[in-house]
Formats: sequence, C-alpha cells, structure tokens
Amino acid sequence: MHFPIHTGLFRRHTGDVKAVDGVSFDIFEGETLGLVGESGCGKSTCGRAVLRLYDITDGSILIDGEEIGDVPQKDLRTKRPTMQMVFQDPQASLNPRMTVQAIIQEPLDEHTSMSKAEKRDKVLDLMDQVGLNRKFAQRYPHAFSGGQRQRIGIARALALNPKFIVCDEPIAALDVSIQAQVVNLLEDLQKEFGLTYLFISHDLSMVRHIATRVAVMYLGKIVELAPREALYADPLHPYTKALLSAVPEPDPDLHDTMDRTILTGDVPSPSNPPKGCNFCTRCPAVMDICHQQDPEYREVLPGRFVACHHYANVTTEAASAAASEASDTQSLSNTNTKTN
Amino acid sequence: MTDQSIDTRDSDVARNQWWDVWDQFKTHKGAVMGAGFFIFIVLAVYVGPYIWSIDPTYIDVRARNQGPTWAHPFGTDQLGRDMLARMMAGGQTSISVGLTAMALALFLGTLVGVLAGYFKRIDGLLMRLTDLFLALPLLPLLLVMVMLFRQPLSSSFGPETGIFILIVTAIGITSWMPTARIVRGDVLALKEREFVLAARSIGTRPGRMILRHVLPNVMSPIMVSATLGIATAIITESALSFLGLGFPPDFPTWGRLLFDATDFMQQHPERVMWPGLAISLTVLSVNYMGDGLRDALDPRIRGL
Amino acid sequence: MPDGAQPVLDVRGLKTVFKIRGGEVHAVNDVSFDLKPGELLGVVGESGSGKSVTMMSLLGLLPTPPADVRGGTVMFDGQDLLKVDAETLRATRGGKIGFVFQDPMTSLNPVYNVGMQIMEPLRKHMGMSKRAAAVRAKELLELVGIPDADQRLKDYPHQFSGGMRQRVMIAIALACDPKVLIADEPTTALDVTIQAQILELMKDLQDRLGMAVIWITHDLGVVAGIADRVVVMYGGQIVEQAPTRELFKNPQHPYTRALLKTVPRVTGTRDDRLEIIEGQPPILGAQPTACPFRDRCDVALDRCARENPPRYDVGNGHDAACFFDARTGGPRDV
Amino acid sequence: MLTYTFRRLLTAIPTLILISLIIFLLLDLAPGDPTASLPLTIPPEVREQIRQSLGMGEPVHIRYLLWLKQMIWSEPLFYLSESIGWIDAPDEARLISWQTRAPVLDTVFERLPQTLMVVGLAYVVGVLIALPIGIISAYKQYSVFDQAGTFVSMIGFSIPPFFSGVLMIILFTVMMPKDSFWWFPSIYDTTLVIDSWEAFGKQVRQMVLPVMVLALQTTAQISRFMRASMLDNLNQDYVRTARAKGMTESVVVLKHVLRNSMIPVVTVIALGIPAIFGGAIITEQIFKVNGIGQLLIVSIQGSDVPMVQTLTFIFAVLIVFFNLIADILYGILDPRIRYD
Amino acid sequence: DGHEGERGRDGQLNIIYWQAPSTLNPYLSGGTKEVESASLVLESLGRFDNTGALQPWLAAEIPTVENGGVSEDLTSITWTLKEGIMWSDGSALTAADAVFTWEYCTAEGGGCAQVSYFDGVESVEAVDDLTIKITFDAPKPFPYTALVGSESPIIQAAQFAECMGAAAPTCVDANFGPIGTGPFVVDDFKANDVIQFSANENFRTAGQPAFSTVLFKGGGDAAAAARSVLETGEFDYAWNLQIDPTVLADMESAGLGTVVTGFGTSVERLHLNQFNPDAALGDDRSTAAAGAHPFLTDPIVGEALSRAIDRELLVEIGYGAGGKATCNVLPAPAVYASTANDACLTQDIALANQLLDDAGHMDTDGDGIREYNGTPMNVLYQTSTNAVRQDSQALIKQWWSEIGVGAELRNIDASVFFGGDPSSPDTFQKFYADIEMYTNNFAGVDPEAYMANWKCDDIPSPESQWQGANIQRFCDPAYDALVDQLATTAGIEARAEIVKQQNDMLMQSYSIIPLVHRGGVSAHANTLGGIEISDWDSELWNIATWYRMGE
Ligand SMILES: Nc1ncnc2c1ncn2[C@@H]1O[C@H](COP(=O)(O)OP(=O)(O)OP(=O)(O)O)[C@@H](O)[C@H]1O
Ligand SMILES: Nc1ncnc2c1ncn2[C@@H]1O[C@H](COP(=O)(O)OP(=O)(O)OP(=O)(O)O)[C@@H](O)[C@H]1O
Ligand SMILES: [Mg+2]
Ligand SMILES: [Mg+2]
Repeated sequence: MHFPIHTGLFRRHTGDVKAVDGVSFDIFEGETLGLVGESGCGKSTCGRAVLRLYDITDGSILIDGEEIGDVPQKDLRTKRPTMQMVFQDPQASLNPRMTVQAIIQEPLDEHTSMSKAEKRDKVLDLMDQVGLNRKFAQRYPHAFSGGQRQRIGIARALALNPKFIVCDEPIAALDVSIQAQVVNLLEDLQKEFGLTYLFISHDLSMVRHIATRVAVMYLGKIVELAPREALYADPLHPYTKALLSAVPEPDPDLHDTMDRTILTGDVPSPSNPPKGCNFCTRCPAVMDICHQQDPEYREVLPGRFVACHHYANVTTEAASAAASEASDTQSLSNTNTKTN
Repeated sequence: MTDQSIDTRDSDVARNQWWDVWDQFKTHKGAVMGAGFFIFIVLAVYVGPYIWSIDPTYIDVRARNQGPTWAHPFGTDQLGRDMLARMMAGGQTSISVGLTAMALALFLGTLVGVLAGYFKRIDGLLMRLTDLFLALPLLPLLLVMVMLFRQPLSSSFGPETGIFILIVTAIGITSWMPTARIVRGDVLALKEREFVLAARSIGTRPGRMILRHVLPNVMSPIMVSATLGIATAIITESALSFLGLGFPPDFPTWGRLLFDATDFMQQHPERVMWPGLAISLTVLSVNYMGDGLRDALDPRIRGL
Repeated sequence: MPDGAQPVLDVRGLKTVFKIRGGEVHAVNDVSFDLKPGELLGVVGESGSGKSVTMMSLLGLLPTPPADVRGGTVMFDGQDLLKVDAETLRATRGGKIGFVFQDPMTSLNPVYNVGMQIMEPLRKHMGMSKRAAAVRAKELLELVGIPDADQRLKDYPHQFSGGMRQRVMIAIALACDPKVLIADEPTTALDVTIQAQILELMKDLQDRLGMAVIWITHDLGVVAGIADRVVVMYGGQIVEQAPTRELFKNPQHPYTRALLKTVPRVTGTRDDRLEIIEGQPPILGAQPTACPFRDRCDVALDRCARENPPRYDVGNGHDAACFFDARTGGPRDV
Repeated sequence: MLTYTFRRLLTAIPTLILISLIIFLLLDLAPGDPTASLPLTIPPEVREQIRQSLGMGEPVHIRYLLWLKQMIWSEPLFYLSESIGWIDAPDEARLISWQTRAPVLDTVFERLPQTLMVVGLAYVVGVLIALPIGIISAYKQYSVFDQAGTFVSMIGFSIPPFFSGVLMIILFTVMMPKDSFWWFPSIYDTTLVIDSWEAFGKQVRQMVLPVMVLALQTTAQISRFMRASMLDNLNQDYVRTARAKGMTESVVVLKHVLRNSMIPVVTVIALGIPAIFGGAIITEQIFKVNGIGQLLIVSIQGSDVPMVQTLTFIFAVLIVFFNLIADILYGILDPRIRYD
Repeated sequence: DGHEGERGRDGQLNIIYWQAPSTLNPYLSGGTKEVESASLVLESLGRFDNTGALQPWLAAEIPTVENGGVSEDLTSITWTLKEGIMWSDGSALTAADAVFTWEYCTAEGGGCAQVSYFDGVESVEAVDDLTIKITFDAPKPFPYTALVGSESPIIQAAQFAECMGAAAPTCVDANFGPIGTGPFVVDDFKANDVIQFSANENFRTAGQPAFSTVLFKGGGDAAAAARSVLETGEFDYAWNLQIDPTVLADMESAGLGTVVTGFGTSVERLHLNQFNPDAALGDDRSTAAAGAHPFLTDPIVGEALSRAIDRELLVEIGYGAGGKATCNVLPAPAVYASTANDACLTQDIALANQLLDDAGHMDTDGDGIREYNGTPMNVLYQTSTNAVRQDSQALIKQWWSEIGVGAELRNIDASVFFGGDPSSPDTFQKFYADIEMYTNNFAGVDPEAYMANWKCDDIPSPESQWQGANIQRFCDPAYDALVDQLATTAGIEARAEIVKQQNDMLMQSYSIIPLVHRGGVSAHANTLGGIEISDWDSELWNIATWYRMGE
C-alpha cells in the first residue's frame, strides 16, 4: 500500500509513502492475530487495506480463498458483510449526528431488506449482546462514555454476522479501567460467534492477553510473526526485544531488575526509508550488511517468521506446514510484493 | 450517566432531534430574540397587508410627503403612497430575495463543495470552476447579467417575477463560491474521520453516505453561510437598485425605498429610518439566529 | 531523600470548580499533598479524575472563567501561590516551577521556531541577552538529547517528531533551573520505545539537577519505574498516598487494588480473563458528601453513602481514604 | 515555495484567458449600444457611421482575438517602449475606448492612483481598526465590549454605503458650519496636487468621509473574522504553555495568539482587496472620487465594451494576483505549510 | 460690483456636471456634456442666445438675404470672420480652419457625430482669409446649421490635420485638449472625471473671462451636485438637476444658490401607436402589415386620454421649475408656438368620460374597463427606466383608470430603449407597445427637420432597419404636403405659419400627446453673476462674461 507523493511544477509522481510494503501473513479461522508496532508504522493502513478500504498498490488478498485484491469497489459491497471493522477512536468513528439506533441499523439498511420493526428488534438484540442498555437507543454518541461508545461500534460491526473483524486499536483511546471491559467483550463474542480477529494495537500487554499469534511491524514491514507465547518468551528480532523491554512494568521490584534496551533515535520517515534494513538506524545489534541489504522475511523456526540478517543462516524446516493449513482452513492473506 | 427513562418504543427520531435543537436554541438569548424579531418581520410583511390593506401603489396626491399620522403611521411618499404599505410590500420582495438567493447560493455551494470534496476525480475540475467564479469580478458580472437578461426575463415572466428571478439568480450564482470552498474543506476533513471510514466498511453507497454522514456534519458552516447570505443578498439587491439595475423604480423593495429616501433625508428623515432600520434589524436578527442555530445544531454543545 | 525535610511545595485543601451552563463541575475537592526536595512524586488516576486540573490550579493556569479555585493554600517559597500578585506568579511560572504538558503535538506554538520558544523564558526570567540565551538554549537541547542542536534551534515544531517535541517541552521547562517540575502525562501520547527514552532522560536529569518532580500519568507501569512516592486520585480527590514500593505491595484503597489488577502484563503469567472495574466514573456535579467510588466498590459499606472518608494514616508514610480497612478486612473504627 | 508560486502563476494564465473570453462573450450578448446615450437629435445614419468607426461591425471572435493580442502583446510593449527608449512602439493601433476614443489603459492608469489612495487607505484604516476590536472582543468574550462590538459591526455590515455616505455628507458637510474643524468636503478633488503641507491637509480632509464610509464596512467584516480566529486560538494548548513559561498576558496574546490567529485572517484580508475595488463603486460614486469603480459604471452605462472588458479583466487579474499573495503570505506566516 | 476689470480677476470657477465629459471633441461624441464642456474652448460662427436669437460670434455679422450674405436662391451662405481673432496658441483663425472643420467631419470613417449639421452642404470654401462660403446642393431656407451653434464649432486645422477619418481616435491629445478661440484653454483633461481650464491669454475681448481658472468636475448624481451648489457651496454651478422639486426647493432655501431654468424645445410626450402592436402578430406588429391600432387611431380616444391627465401635477411632482405643462409638441421658440390646443392644460376627467360615453365606448362587461367595439381598452404603456417617468406613469395610469382605460406599465433600461439595436424588441423605434413616453427635441432653433419627422415615409419599419423618426406611425398626405412647402419657404413669419399648422395637425390627430415642456434645470451660486442660461445652445455659451459678485 503506497501513498503517492507528487512534487514539482507539473505535479510529477516523484515518490511514495511506503506505508505498508511487502507484508504477507495468514489468519486462520477463529484465531486472533495481533498486530503491534509503533505509531505510524503502518498498522492501520495494513488493516484497512485488508478490508479494501484503500485500493492496494500491489499484491493479493484472499478471503475464504476468494481474491478481493483487485475487485472494483462497487463489487466489493456484497463482500462487506463478511468482513467488518472496529475503530480506534470510539468518538470519531460514530457519526455525532446519528442516534445509536441509526448507527447500529445502518449496515442493516444497506444490506438487508428487513422491515422497520425487524431492524429495530435486531438493533436492540445487538445492544443486549454488547451490553448496552436498550433504553439508550435514541441517544446520541456524545452522551456515552468511551467504553460504551466502543460497544456501539462493536454492535455495528456485528450487525451483519461477519466472520472476520479488523479491530484497529479498539482500546487505545480508552481509560485503563474501561479497556478491560472492551477486551473481555471481544473475547466473549469471539467465543460465542466463532469470530476471527485481526487485532491491531500498540499495547503489547493487551495483545499478549488477547492474541493467538502476534505480528510485529516496523516501518511498513512485518519484522517478526510468531505464536504469542513464543514471541513474548523469546523474541527473536532486535526490534521486538526492544519493544518488549520498553513496556513499563507495573511492579517496582520487577521493574528494577529488568534489563532494558532503550533505543536511541527516531523512526525514519516512511517516504524515505533507510537503505538496507528499515531498522538499521536504531538497531542495537546492527551489522554492516544491515546497511546494505534488506533482510528476507522468512520462517526461521516452525511458525516463526523473522526478517533479520541475524537469522540469515538458520536453516528453515520448510514452511510447508503453515501453507497446507492455510489451504484447508479459512485463510486470509495480504501480500504486497512491491518493494522498491 | 444517569438513566433517564426515555421512551424507546416508537419515538420519531427526527422530531426528537429537532426538539433537542429547540431546547438548546432556547438557551441562547440573542438567538431567541433574533428569531422572534425575524418571525415578527416575516409576519408583518406577509400577513401585515391583510390587516393594513392600503394598496401600496395607490396614489393619493393630496396626501403627499406627509409625516407619520394616524392615517399613515409611517407617513407617505412623494406621490402620496402609504409608506407602511410600501414597507410591507418592499419587505416581501427583500426578504424573498434574501431567502431565495441565499437558498440558491447554499444549494449550489453545498452541491459543488460536497461533490468536490467527496469525489476525488472531479475535485480538480470543480475547484478550478470555483476559482474561475471567484476570479470573475462579481459586481461587474452582476451588472452585465442584469443588463443582459432583464428584458427577456421580464417579457416571459412579467416584469416583477422576471426581475425577481434574475436578481435572485444573479446573486445566487455569484455568491456560492465561499460556501463551496468551506464545505469542500470540511468534507475533505470529514472523509478522514473514522465514522466515514466505518460507513465505507459497511458498504454504504455514496448517495446515502453524503446524505447521512457528510451533509449533517457540514451543517454548521452552511448555517453560518446561510445567515450571512441572507444579509448580503438583501444588501446586494439594494446596491443594484442604487446603480439603477435592480427592480424598476416603481417596484418597492427595502433597498429601493432606502435609496429613494436618501434624497429626502433632510426633509423627511423618518423615510430613511424605516427601511434602514428594517434592513439592519433583519440582518442583525438573522445573524444572531445563525449564531444560536449553529450551537443548537451541534449535538456536542447541545449535550453539555 | 530525608523523610523529614521541609517540603518545597505544600498543597492544602485545594478546591477547584468549573462553572458550566446549568451547573458546576467540582473537579478538585479538598486535595492536599506535599512535595519534598529532590523527590519524584507520581500522580495516577483515571481520565477525568482531576490530575491536570489540580496541577494547573497550583499555578493559576486554568482559564477563569469557567474555572474557579475556591480554596486552599499552595505554599511555595514561603508564599501562598493562590494569593500572590500576578508578577510574582509569573516569575514563579517558568522560572521556579517548570511545566510539561500532556500533548507534545499542540503544546508548542507552531509559528515560532523552537529556539525562540526556549529562549523566551530565559530572557524573561534570567534577564539573559539574546546571545547568552541562544547559547543556553543550545545547551538545553543537548541536555535533553537532541543531536545537532545548533541547527535544530532554527527548526519549527512541525519539523520534529513527537518524542523530540516532548523533549523540547522538557527543555523549555528546565530552562531556568526550576526547583519543581510538573510533568502532566508527558509520555501518554508517545510510543513505548520513545516513552522509554523520555523516562530514562527524566531520571537522568533529575539525578543531575536535583529538582523535585511531579509526574502525572495513568500508567501504573510508568509510576512503578520512576516515582519515589505515589498519589492516587479518583473523582477529584486523593484516595491514597504512599511510597511507590509500599503502594504496589500493599494497596489499601479498593480503587487502587482494582486498578492494579486490571492491567495485563507482558511478563509473568497470563490470566484468562481480565479483571474489570464495573461502572462508570462519577460525575462531579456537586461538593461530594459520599465516597465517590462507592458505586463501583466491592467492599462498600453503608457509611460510604453518607460520608466522604478522610485519609487515614496506615503507617509507612502511607494513607488511604477508605472506611474499609484492608488489613483487618472490616470497617475501620474511628 | 518558488516552484509553488510559479505553478500558481502558470495555472493562472488559462484561468485568466477563459475569464476574458467569458466576459467578452457576455458583453457581446448584452444589449445596449454605445450611441444610446447620445441625444435623440443625432440621426440614425450618423449613429450607424459612429458604430462602424468603432469597429462594431466586426464579428465577435475577430474582436476578441484582437483584444487579446492588444492586451497581452501590443499594450505591454507600448508601455515598455515608453519607459525604455530603445524598444520601438508597436505599429498596431492601441486599444481604444468607445466613449473617450482614447487608449483604454491610459484612462485606467490615470484612475488608479485615486482609487488606490482612497480605497486602499480605507482598507488599511478599516483593518487597523478591526484588528484591535477583534482581539479585544475575543479576549474578553461576552464582555460589554464584545457585545457592543458585535452589534456595531453587524450594523456596519448591514448599512449600505449609499445610505451611510449620504448621512455622512449631511452631518459633516451640510449641517456643519464651513469654518468648523469638523467640516469635510463632500466632493473629492482629483486635481489636487500635493505640493505643500496645506495641500496635504486638504487631501487628508477630502479623504476623511469616503474613507470613513468604506472603512466601516471593512471593519465590520474583518473584526468578525479576527474575533473568531482569536477565539479558536485562545484555547489552544500552546497558549497554556506560554502562560506556564511565565509570559505576561500581553506577550501571550499579542505574540503567541495573534500570529497564529492572523494566518486565516491574512487570507481574508488579501482576498478582500480586489473585492473592495468592486465594492467601492458606490462610495466612489457618492463622493465623486472617480476611480476605476466609477469608470466601470460609466462605461457600462455607455456600453463602452472595450473599457468594460478591460476593467473586468483587470479586476480578474487583481483577484488572481491577490489570491496568490494570500497563499504566499499564508506560507510565510505558517511554517507548517510547505508548498512542495 | 466687480463687473468690469482685468482678465482672471475672480479666481477659480467650480462647475459640476454630474455626468462627466468623456472627450472635448464634440465631433467625436454628440453628448450634451461633451458639447457644453467643449464650448468653453471651441466656438462657432454664430451662437443662439437665451431667447433663441442667433448672435454673431466668430463672424462679424449674421448673413441674411437682406444683407446679401445668403444668396437669393437660398443655395449658399457667405460668412465673414471678425478681424484679429487668434487661436489660444497665438496663431490666427482663418477661413481655412472652417473649411478644414467641414472636411474633418465629413471624412470617411471618422464617425463624426455632428455630420447632420453638414447635411446638404456641397462645399465649404475659403474665399479669402476671413471669408467662408458654404454652398448647398439645394435651396436651404434656414442656412444657419453648419458651423453654427455649440454642436459644430470650428476646430484648428493645424492641430487636427493628422486626425482625419479613421485616424481620429489616435489624436488623443488633440481630442482631450483642443486648441480653441474661446475664453478658456484646457490645462488638463481626465476623461469621465475632471477638466481644468485656465483663461485664454489670447481671448479677443479684453477683461474677459473674469475667472482665471475653471474646475469642471464630473461624477456622482444630480442630488449631490445640487447639494454641492445649494447647500454646501463647494461648487458654483451645477447642471441638469433632475431631482424631486420639493427637495430642490428645500435646498435652494438654504440661501447659497439659485435654481435657474432654460427652456428649449424638449417635450415629454406620449406616442400613441397607430399600428397594431398585438404580440400575436409576431414580426408584423407595429408595422403597416399589422393594420391600424384597434382604438388608438380614433382621435376621440386620444383626446379622452389627453384630457384625463393633470399636466400641472405632473410638473409639480416630477419637474418643478424644470417643466411647464404644454399642449404642443413644438412649444418654442415663441414664434412657432401654437395656442390652438391649450384646452388640454386643465384636467377634465368628466369631459374625458363624456367623450368616450358619447362615442359609445362603454364598459359592457363591468370590469371597469371600457370596450371599444368589443376590444377592451387596455394599453401597454412603456417608457425608459427613470424615477420621474415611473412616477408619471403611475399617476397617469391612475387617471386613466378613472376613465375606464386600463394601463399595464413597463419600463425598459434607457440604453436598450434608446439604443436602436435592430435585434432588440424593446427599442422605442420598434414600439412593441400601445403607448410610449419619452422626451424629444431638436437642436438649434429651426424646426424644419424636426417637423419632417412625421412624414409618412419616416415610419420605422423592418425594411429601414427600424430607422425613422415617425415613432407613433402617423401618416397624413396633407401633412407631407406641408413639410414640402416648408422646405421651400423662406422668412420667419411665413415659416412659422406652416409650422403651427403642422403642430396643430399633429395635436388634433391625438397620435401624440404632449405632457411637459422641459427645460434644463441648473443651479448657480448666488455670488455668480452674468448667467443667462440658454437651452438653444450650450448652457455655458456666455461664460466669458460670467463674473463673481463682490460681497
Ligand atoms: N492518506 C495517506 N497519505 C499519505 N500517507 C499516509 C496516508 N495515511 C497514512 N499515511 C502514512 O502511512 C504511515 C502509516 O500510517 P498508519 O496510520 O497505518 O500507522 P499506524 O501504525 O496505524 O499508526 P497509529 O498507531 O498512530 O495509528 C504513516 O507514516 C502515515 O503518515
Ligand atoms: N474547562 C472545563 N470545563 C468544565 N469541566 C472541566 C473543564 N476542564 C476540566 N473539567 C473537568 O474536570 C475534571 C478533571 O479533569 P482533568 O483534566 O483534571 O482530568 P485528568 O485527571 O487530567 O484526566 P486525563 O488523564 O484525561 O488528562 C473532569 O471531570 C473534566 O470534565
Ligand atoms: Mg493507526
Ligand atoms: Mg489530564
């Protein structure tokens, strides 16, 4: 997913913001894939591209084995009910001039031919499911607390019984005491409806709680993807390590004993990434080759993918397992192979 | 969050919202006074003539140039026509011109603004068009338009309707550009707002998207343009009258009355006062009303 | 840090009210705390609990109206900051007390370059010449770890990343060697890796400059890593206060306990389900006559609905505003 | 910035040509005849001869192309040869007004000084009054000053200049004794040559009334914008930062807030400049300032197509030019704007 | 009272013409404002004084048949210049300049606005330096047109030599600053704005002009101009003050100035269309092909319409000192004025009703409108857009409604109405209405050409591109015969007889209803002396003798 940059007298296309660049992953039915990374690394763009809210520059997206990467927006409409999204900012993602009823009902208006009464009943059901008081149906979003607003967003996403939901930082804007409520709700719903989540967050501790597998992004690329336990216990990529160690530990004792990797410097701009490995400017374990060559993203241990020169000579026991799995379960992949 | 028991059974959404708007509007003292006065003016000019039934064109030569009397509370003009009746007739035209021209400008501005902001493909074209109109010198253009189309229109619609259509159109199509720009800017910003994205992820069609998500959220700038628009239209009409290109001299409008009366300012100061006051107070009241309406239409302010 | 040292800042009974259409918001109610020299005091609490308002009340930074500081004393340098004249107050702000705000993106003036913004307090409070101020500004930028300081002084805020902007804010706050630095959620808007950088920087600076710091945050992790002492706020009041270790080991107030439990961790065992605090934070419509947490409290007593509990000392420099005694598992007897 | 300016200038050219074409066609369609204002005693054959001598017989496109050529080639060349001797003046006839039978541009340049002087000064005065009013009303929002400011500016906005102008004349010229200090002339003397202090005094006095009338309108509008913009900025975080740095209120308001608030206002001010040339038509008429506004009216009434065409074109150029200025100012005031 | 003295003794004279002159060459623009401003500089052989009498100006005397200046067969006139007249640049005025002037105006492609003054002129010759002989191609009973009056002054050959024909517009300096023989010279000319004159050092009369400079300001509107003379005293003389009479009277009462009126031949009149203007007739309307108007050709109807009008009131409301009620289309000069029609001066609605009743044109369907042989007597009544005209329209409409004639009012922008564009349906020549109202007059003092307007073949028609002055489409062979007779009759008395006959004939046809004899209203400061306002020539014709009165 590249955003073009135009400059000069004649608005020539002189470059791209490589917001998401050559990212590949699968999500299996019923699982939660966590996607973490710093702000601006391309998580949201990735999530939105998967749902084709952006037109991707290159690559393919398969849902249920069906390619949607190059389907025109018009024809996508019929696909929308299976894939939904929950947004980062519960305030911003609700139209301030619509009532809760109208907001939750909107997908029904678009995709079903239910009668008014049916729709209303369905909306009230949904409100029950996400734990909103039915009485609030005629209120406006501003009259709700952040957690409640996020519930409205979730109810809207659930209205069409989707299989797959992209949760784009659904808790980032919420207060600590409320975050837990929303995460629990998402987990309950997953159990109840067998939902599949792509859970985007920069809160590593929350991702650890909810995700089955975790992908770590840095500057438009996935640098590591691994099952949850493995990742947290033994991060491979230097960036993942730094990320994990930077999370403040709410226990003074542990905090003092931890040995931390504090990164220096700032994230480079995605419109002008460094030569070689994207992380080479801040990497504590940088090598010469990192400044020359972009490391390959590959499976270094079963189920564990890393893009780092440190693991260049770890032999791979073929990624066949994952591949075969993908073919018989519901899988979703977003491959963006454009690399400049 | 208190649990007020709100009847959810079949409460009509629209009425509900307007009720809230009204509640909020009521708290704005200036706005309520403005609205009250505006309604009073509108009633006075449209209903007034049924009560004060003197024909504004009736000439009573013996009673020319009179000051306020019981028979003619606002006095009479140089032909002995009743000023009160003429004020009411003039107000009908001025207010209709103001409202219609404003509505036209708003419609055009909003249409262009929304389309340009929403559909990227035609954005460039529409914005160049807006720039073009902005770069056209307005008053000269207006003058040329009036010169150009006055006769054909008054011959096909009658002199009064013809010139009304002309002036309203002229003012309307020369003043939609600021609205279009503002609306486009807001739409562009709105498009980045997550709820629009949310609606897209649902698969909402563009038409509904605009009606449901975009338009209601650009209401405030539109409202402000609207209130300013009424005022500008009334004043532009009077400027045209001054330059001899507005309504014909025998057809009263506030601007025309004010212009005619300026010659008599020393002899009959009350004659400039009536239309002058009417224009100023109308503009003032509409502006205050706009202030209040802008607040009232914003659920966030309403909710506080 | 000697326990009995004279506090640099002593706040007693602070009350702040906002007048809004149709009523008042009692954002801060009877807040008292003190700050010892060289100490780093963490202030935690959920959003809207009155942390920022408290700190801004100290320096009269709230717009009046709608804000109204109703009472209390703020002793600093032997003077009550709530009563001093405008000139003294201005000399204190920026000169003796530095302030770092929550949002680095909007807290810098976008149309002036960074150098000018750093030099402003220097010239005002220290009476420096332009040249001297420029030299000092460069030192400050280097101090907060911005490379190429000479060049960057001429840059505008939008040319800096969020983390760097926050460093600039810190540089401004530190410019006049303040005795006290108040940092209002300085890392909330930043990423974990950048946050770690800033925390590191802060600790380092505090060690080197020896000033007292008030650090507001809602992230318990941050507090655990950096603070000497912690104040927990809820509903416009301080509900608990203790040295950091003591607080995490031995939380007394049910809110603090719940808060500690809700937070998932990246280390240790993973719980299947997160603990939650049911309910909503209170609306501070009037002077509280009851415990603000009682609706969400799992150990609420009848008394909590009638009286607002005072802060009870539980030893070890630890106090908590609760009628329920966590150590005995029953009501506190007073 | 430079390429941006250049780009804007380039795009302005087609816009201007299109505008000139539109104006030309409109004027061509317009009824009216340059001989209509002549006395009825002049017989029709003579009128026809006059029309022929004005070149009215030519088809539109010929006249347009001729006009265009004269406007962008011959006339500039002519002025160039006037100022620097070594270029020969072009042979072509110059663009001639139908009314005066004299070169259109000479008349326009003759008119510009008085328009610029009166209208320009009025604008400057208006802006200078408006800014403090806007600033104080915003700083003391809802104070008596603010309310009064709102009221007065609305009145100023709603009173047409033909009314306020005549009112001023009656108050300051008719009713005032002629030897009073407060007596001001109602008729602008364009022949006044400022060669002494006395003449300067006269000039100032004769500008007082028109400037007051025009400035009233400007003040009314700009002060509203200023107030709104100040209000937007007064609540910004950086204002709090400035206060926390211990800055005095005057520094906070006049240095920090003002510059930010000026950014949108500068645009409004710059864009208002061309509008006032047009809008001053009425005031010019009332005080007989005889600037370009009055010239336009006279030419329209006399169906002097070349003059109207040229004047409207000049207005269009002004508008485009000030638009550009506004954009550039915007960039200068606001370092965030980068034009590439 | 300072009447006599040296040249330039009275300082500056301030004149305001609210419509500003666009050029000082009267041959390039026939507008009154241009002609009058130029008359300060350019002079002609003879000028008409305030009584309409011809005064020798640059000529030594007025040539007549009696003094041999006009040939017996009326085909030539010989003028002799006064001796020693100099142009303001010091060169001598000669007959060659007069010849040049004729050549200049009649040159091909120059678009001379005054070319009609040279109609019928076969040649202009310089017999010697001071003698000019003008030869006509046919007998010219009134030969005082070419080079007479303010509209065809003599211009300097030397200055305009390069400006003949199509080159005329290139001589901007000459057009904006003609060299003349008049009392003033142009110092600075700003088109459509202001002119500065100063006294001509070479003016032939010693001690004239009394003023050293003249500021001739243009712009604004009539009310402001009047105010500047009558109320604020900023100006000394203001022209064409067509404003509400009560306002003007009030201003005058301030005591600073005086309103003066000069009556010429302008008459505000109604034309009654003699052809049928019914829109249903399409392009044929108002032409001979449309046939006669259903009722306006009937003099009874015309008379009723005329008698229903209170002309005095029209004057009082719209014209004040600037108008007199009149019943003649030719009310002046006095010798030509008929008295046969003066009955119409008093309004008589009863009589008007009576006339229609007697003729049997009653209101048969009770709608308040009479029917004329079944056609309702509704008229479309148009005029140009102008406040006074609209007031008059409203008044007349009301009076007509009292005699059962309905009027629909319409007004058309003056530039269109008088614009003469053959493609516009709204010109006064096309006359797509039943009745129209405007003012017309003739220049100079001789009505011959003017009275010829109503010849049958002068009716505007599509064939003639709607040109033609017989606007109301009046046609009477007897009238045409009178026109021919006038063209061959010399001698004022004899000519006056014919002209009066023509006037009465027109009046009795009631195809034209005169309303107001209009004069030029001007105002001058009370300190200004010597003003004799003439409507036959430039108002400023005798500005050389104006002076400032002592206190
Ligand atoms: N429409 C756009 N045009 C150009 N660049 C864009 C656009 N949208 C996003 N970007 C850039 O793409 C990069 C990735 O943005 P994205 O929003 O995906 O980041 P993110 O990881 O979701 O960050 P956050 O945690 O702040 O939400 C950023 O550098 C951003 O500036
Ligand atoms: N200008 C204001 N008008 C009315 N109420 C206000 C205003 N500013 C703050 N408040 C209220 O004061 C209370 C305390 O706010 P404060 O900003 O101190 O919270 P906080 O603890 O800093 O929260 P956060 O962590 O979100 O910054 C809140 O309830 C808030 O709604
Ligand atoms: Mg994001
Ligand atoms: Mg805060």
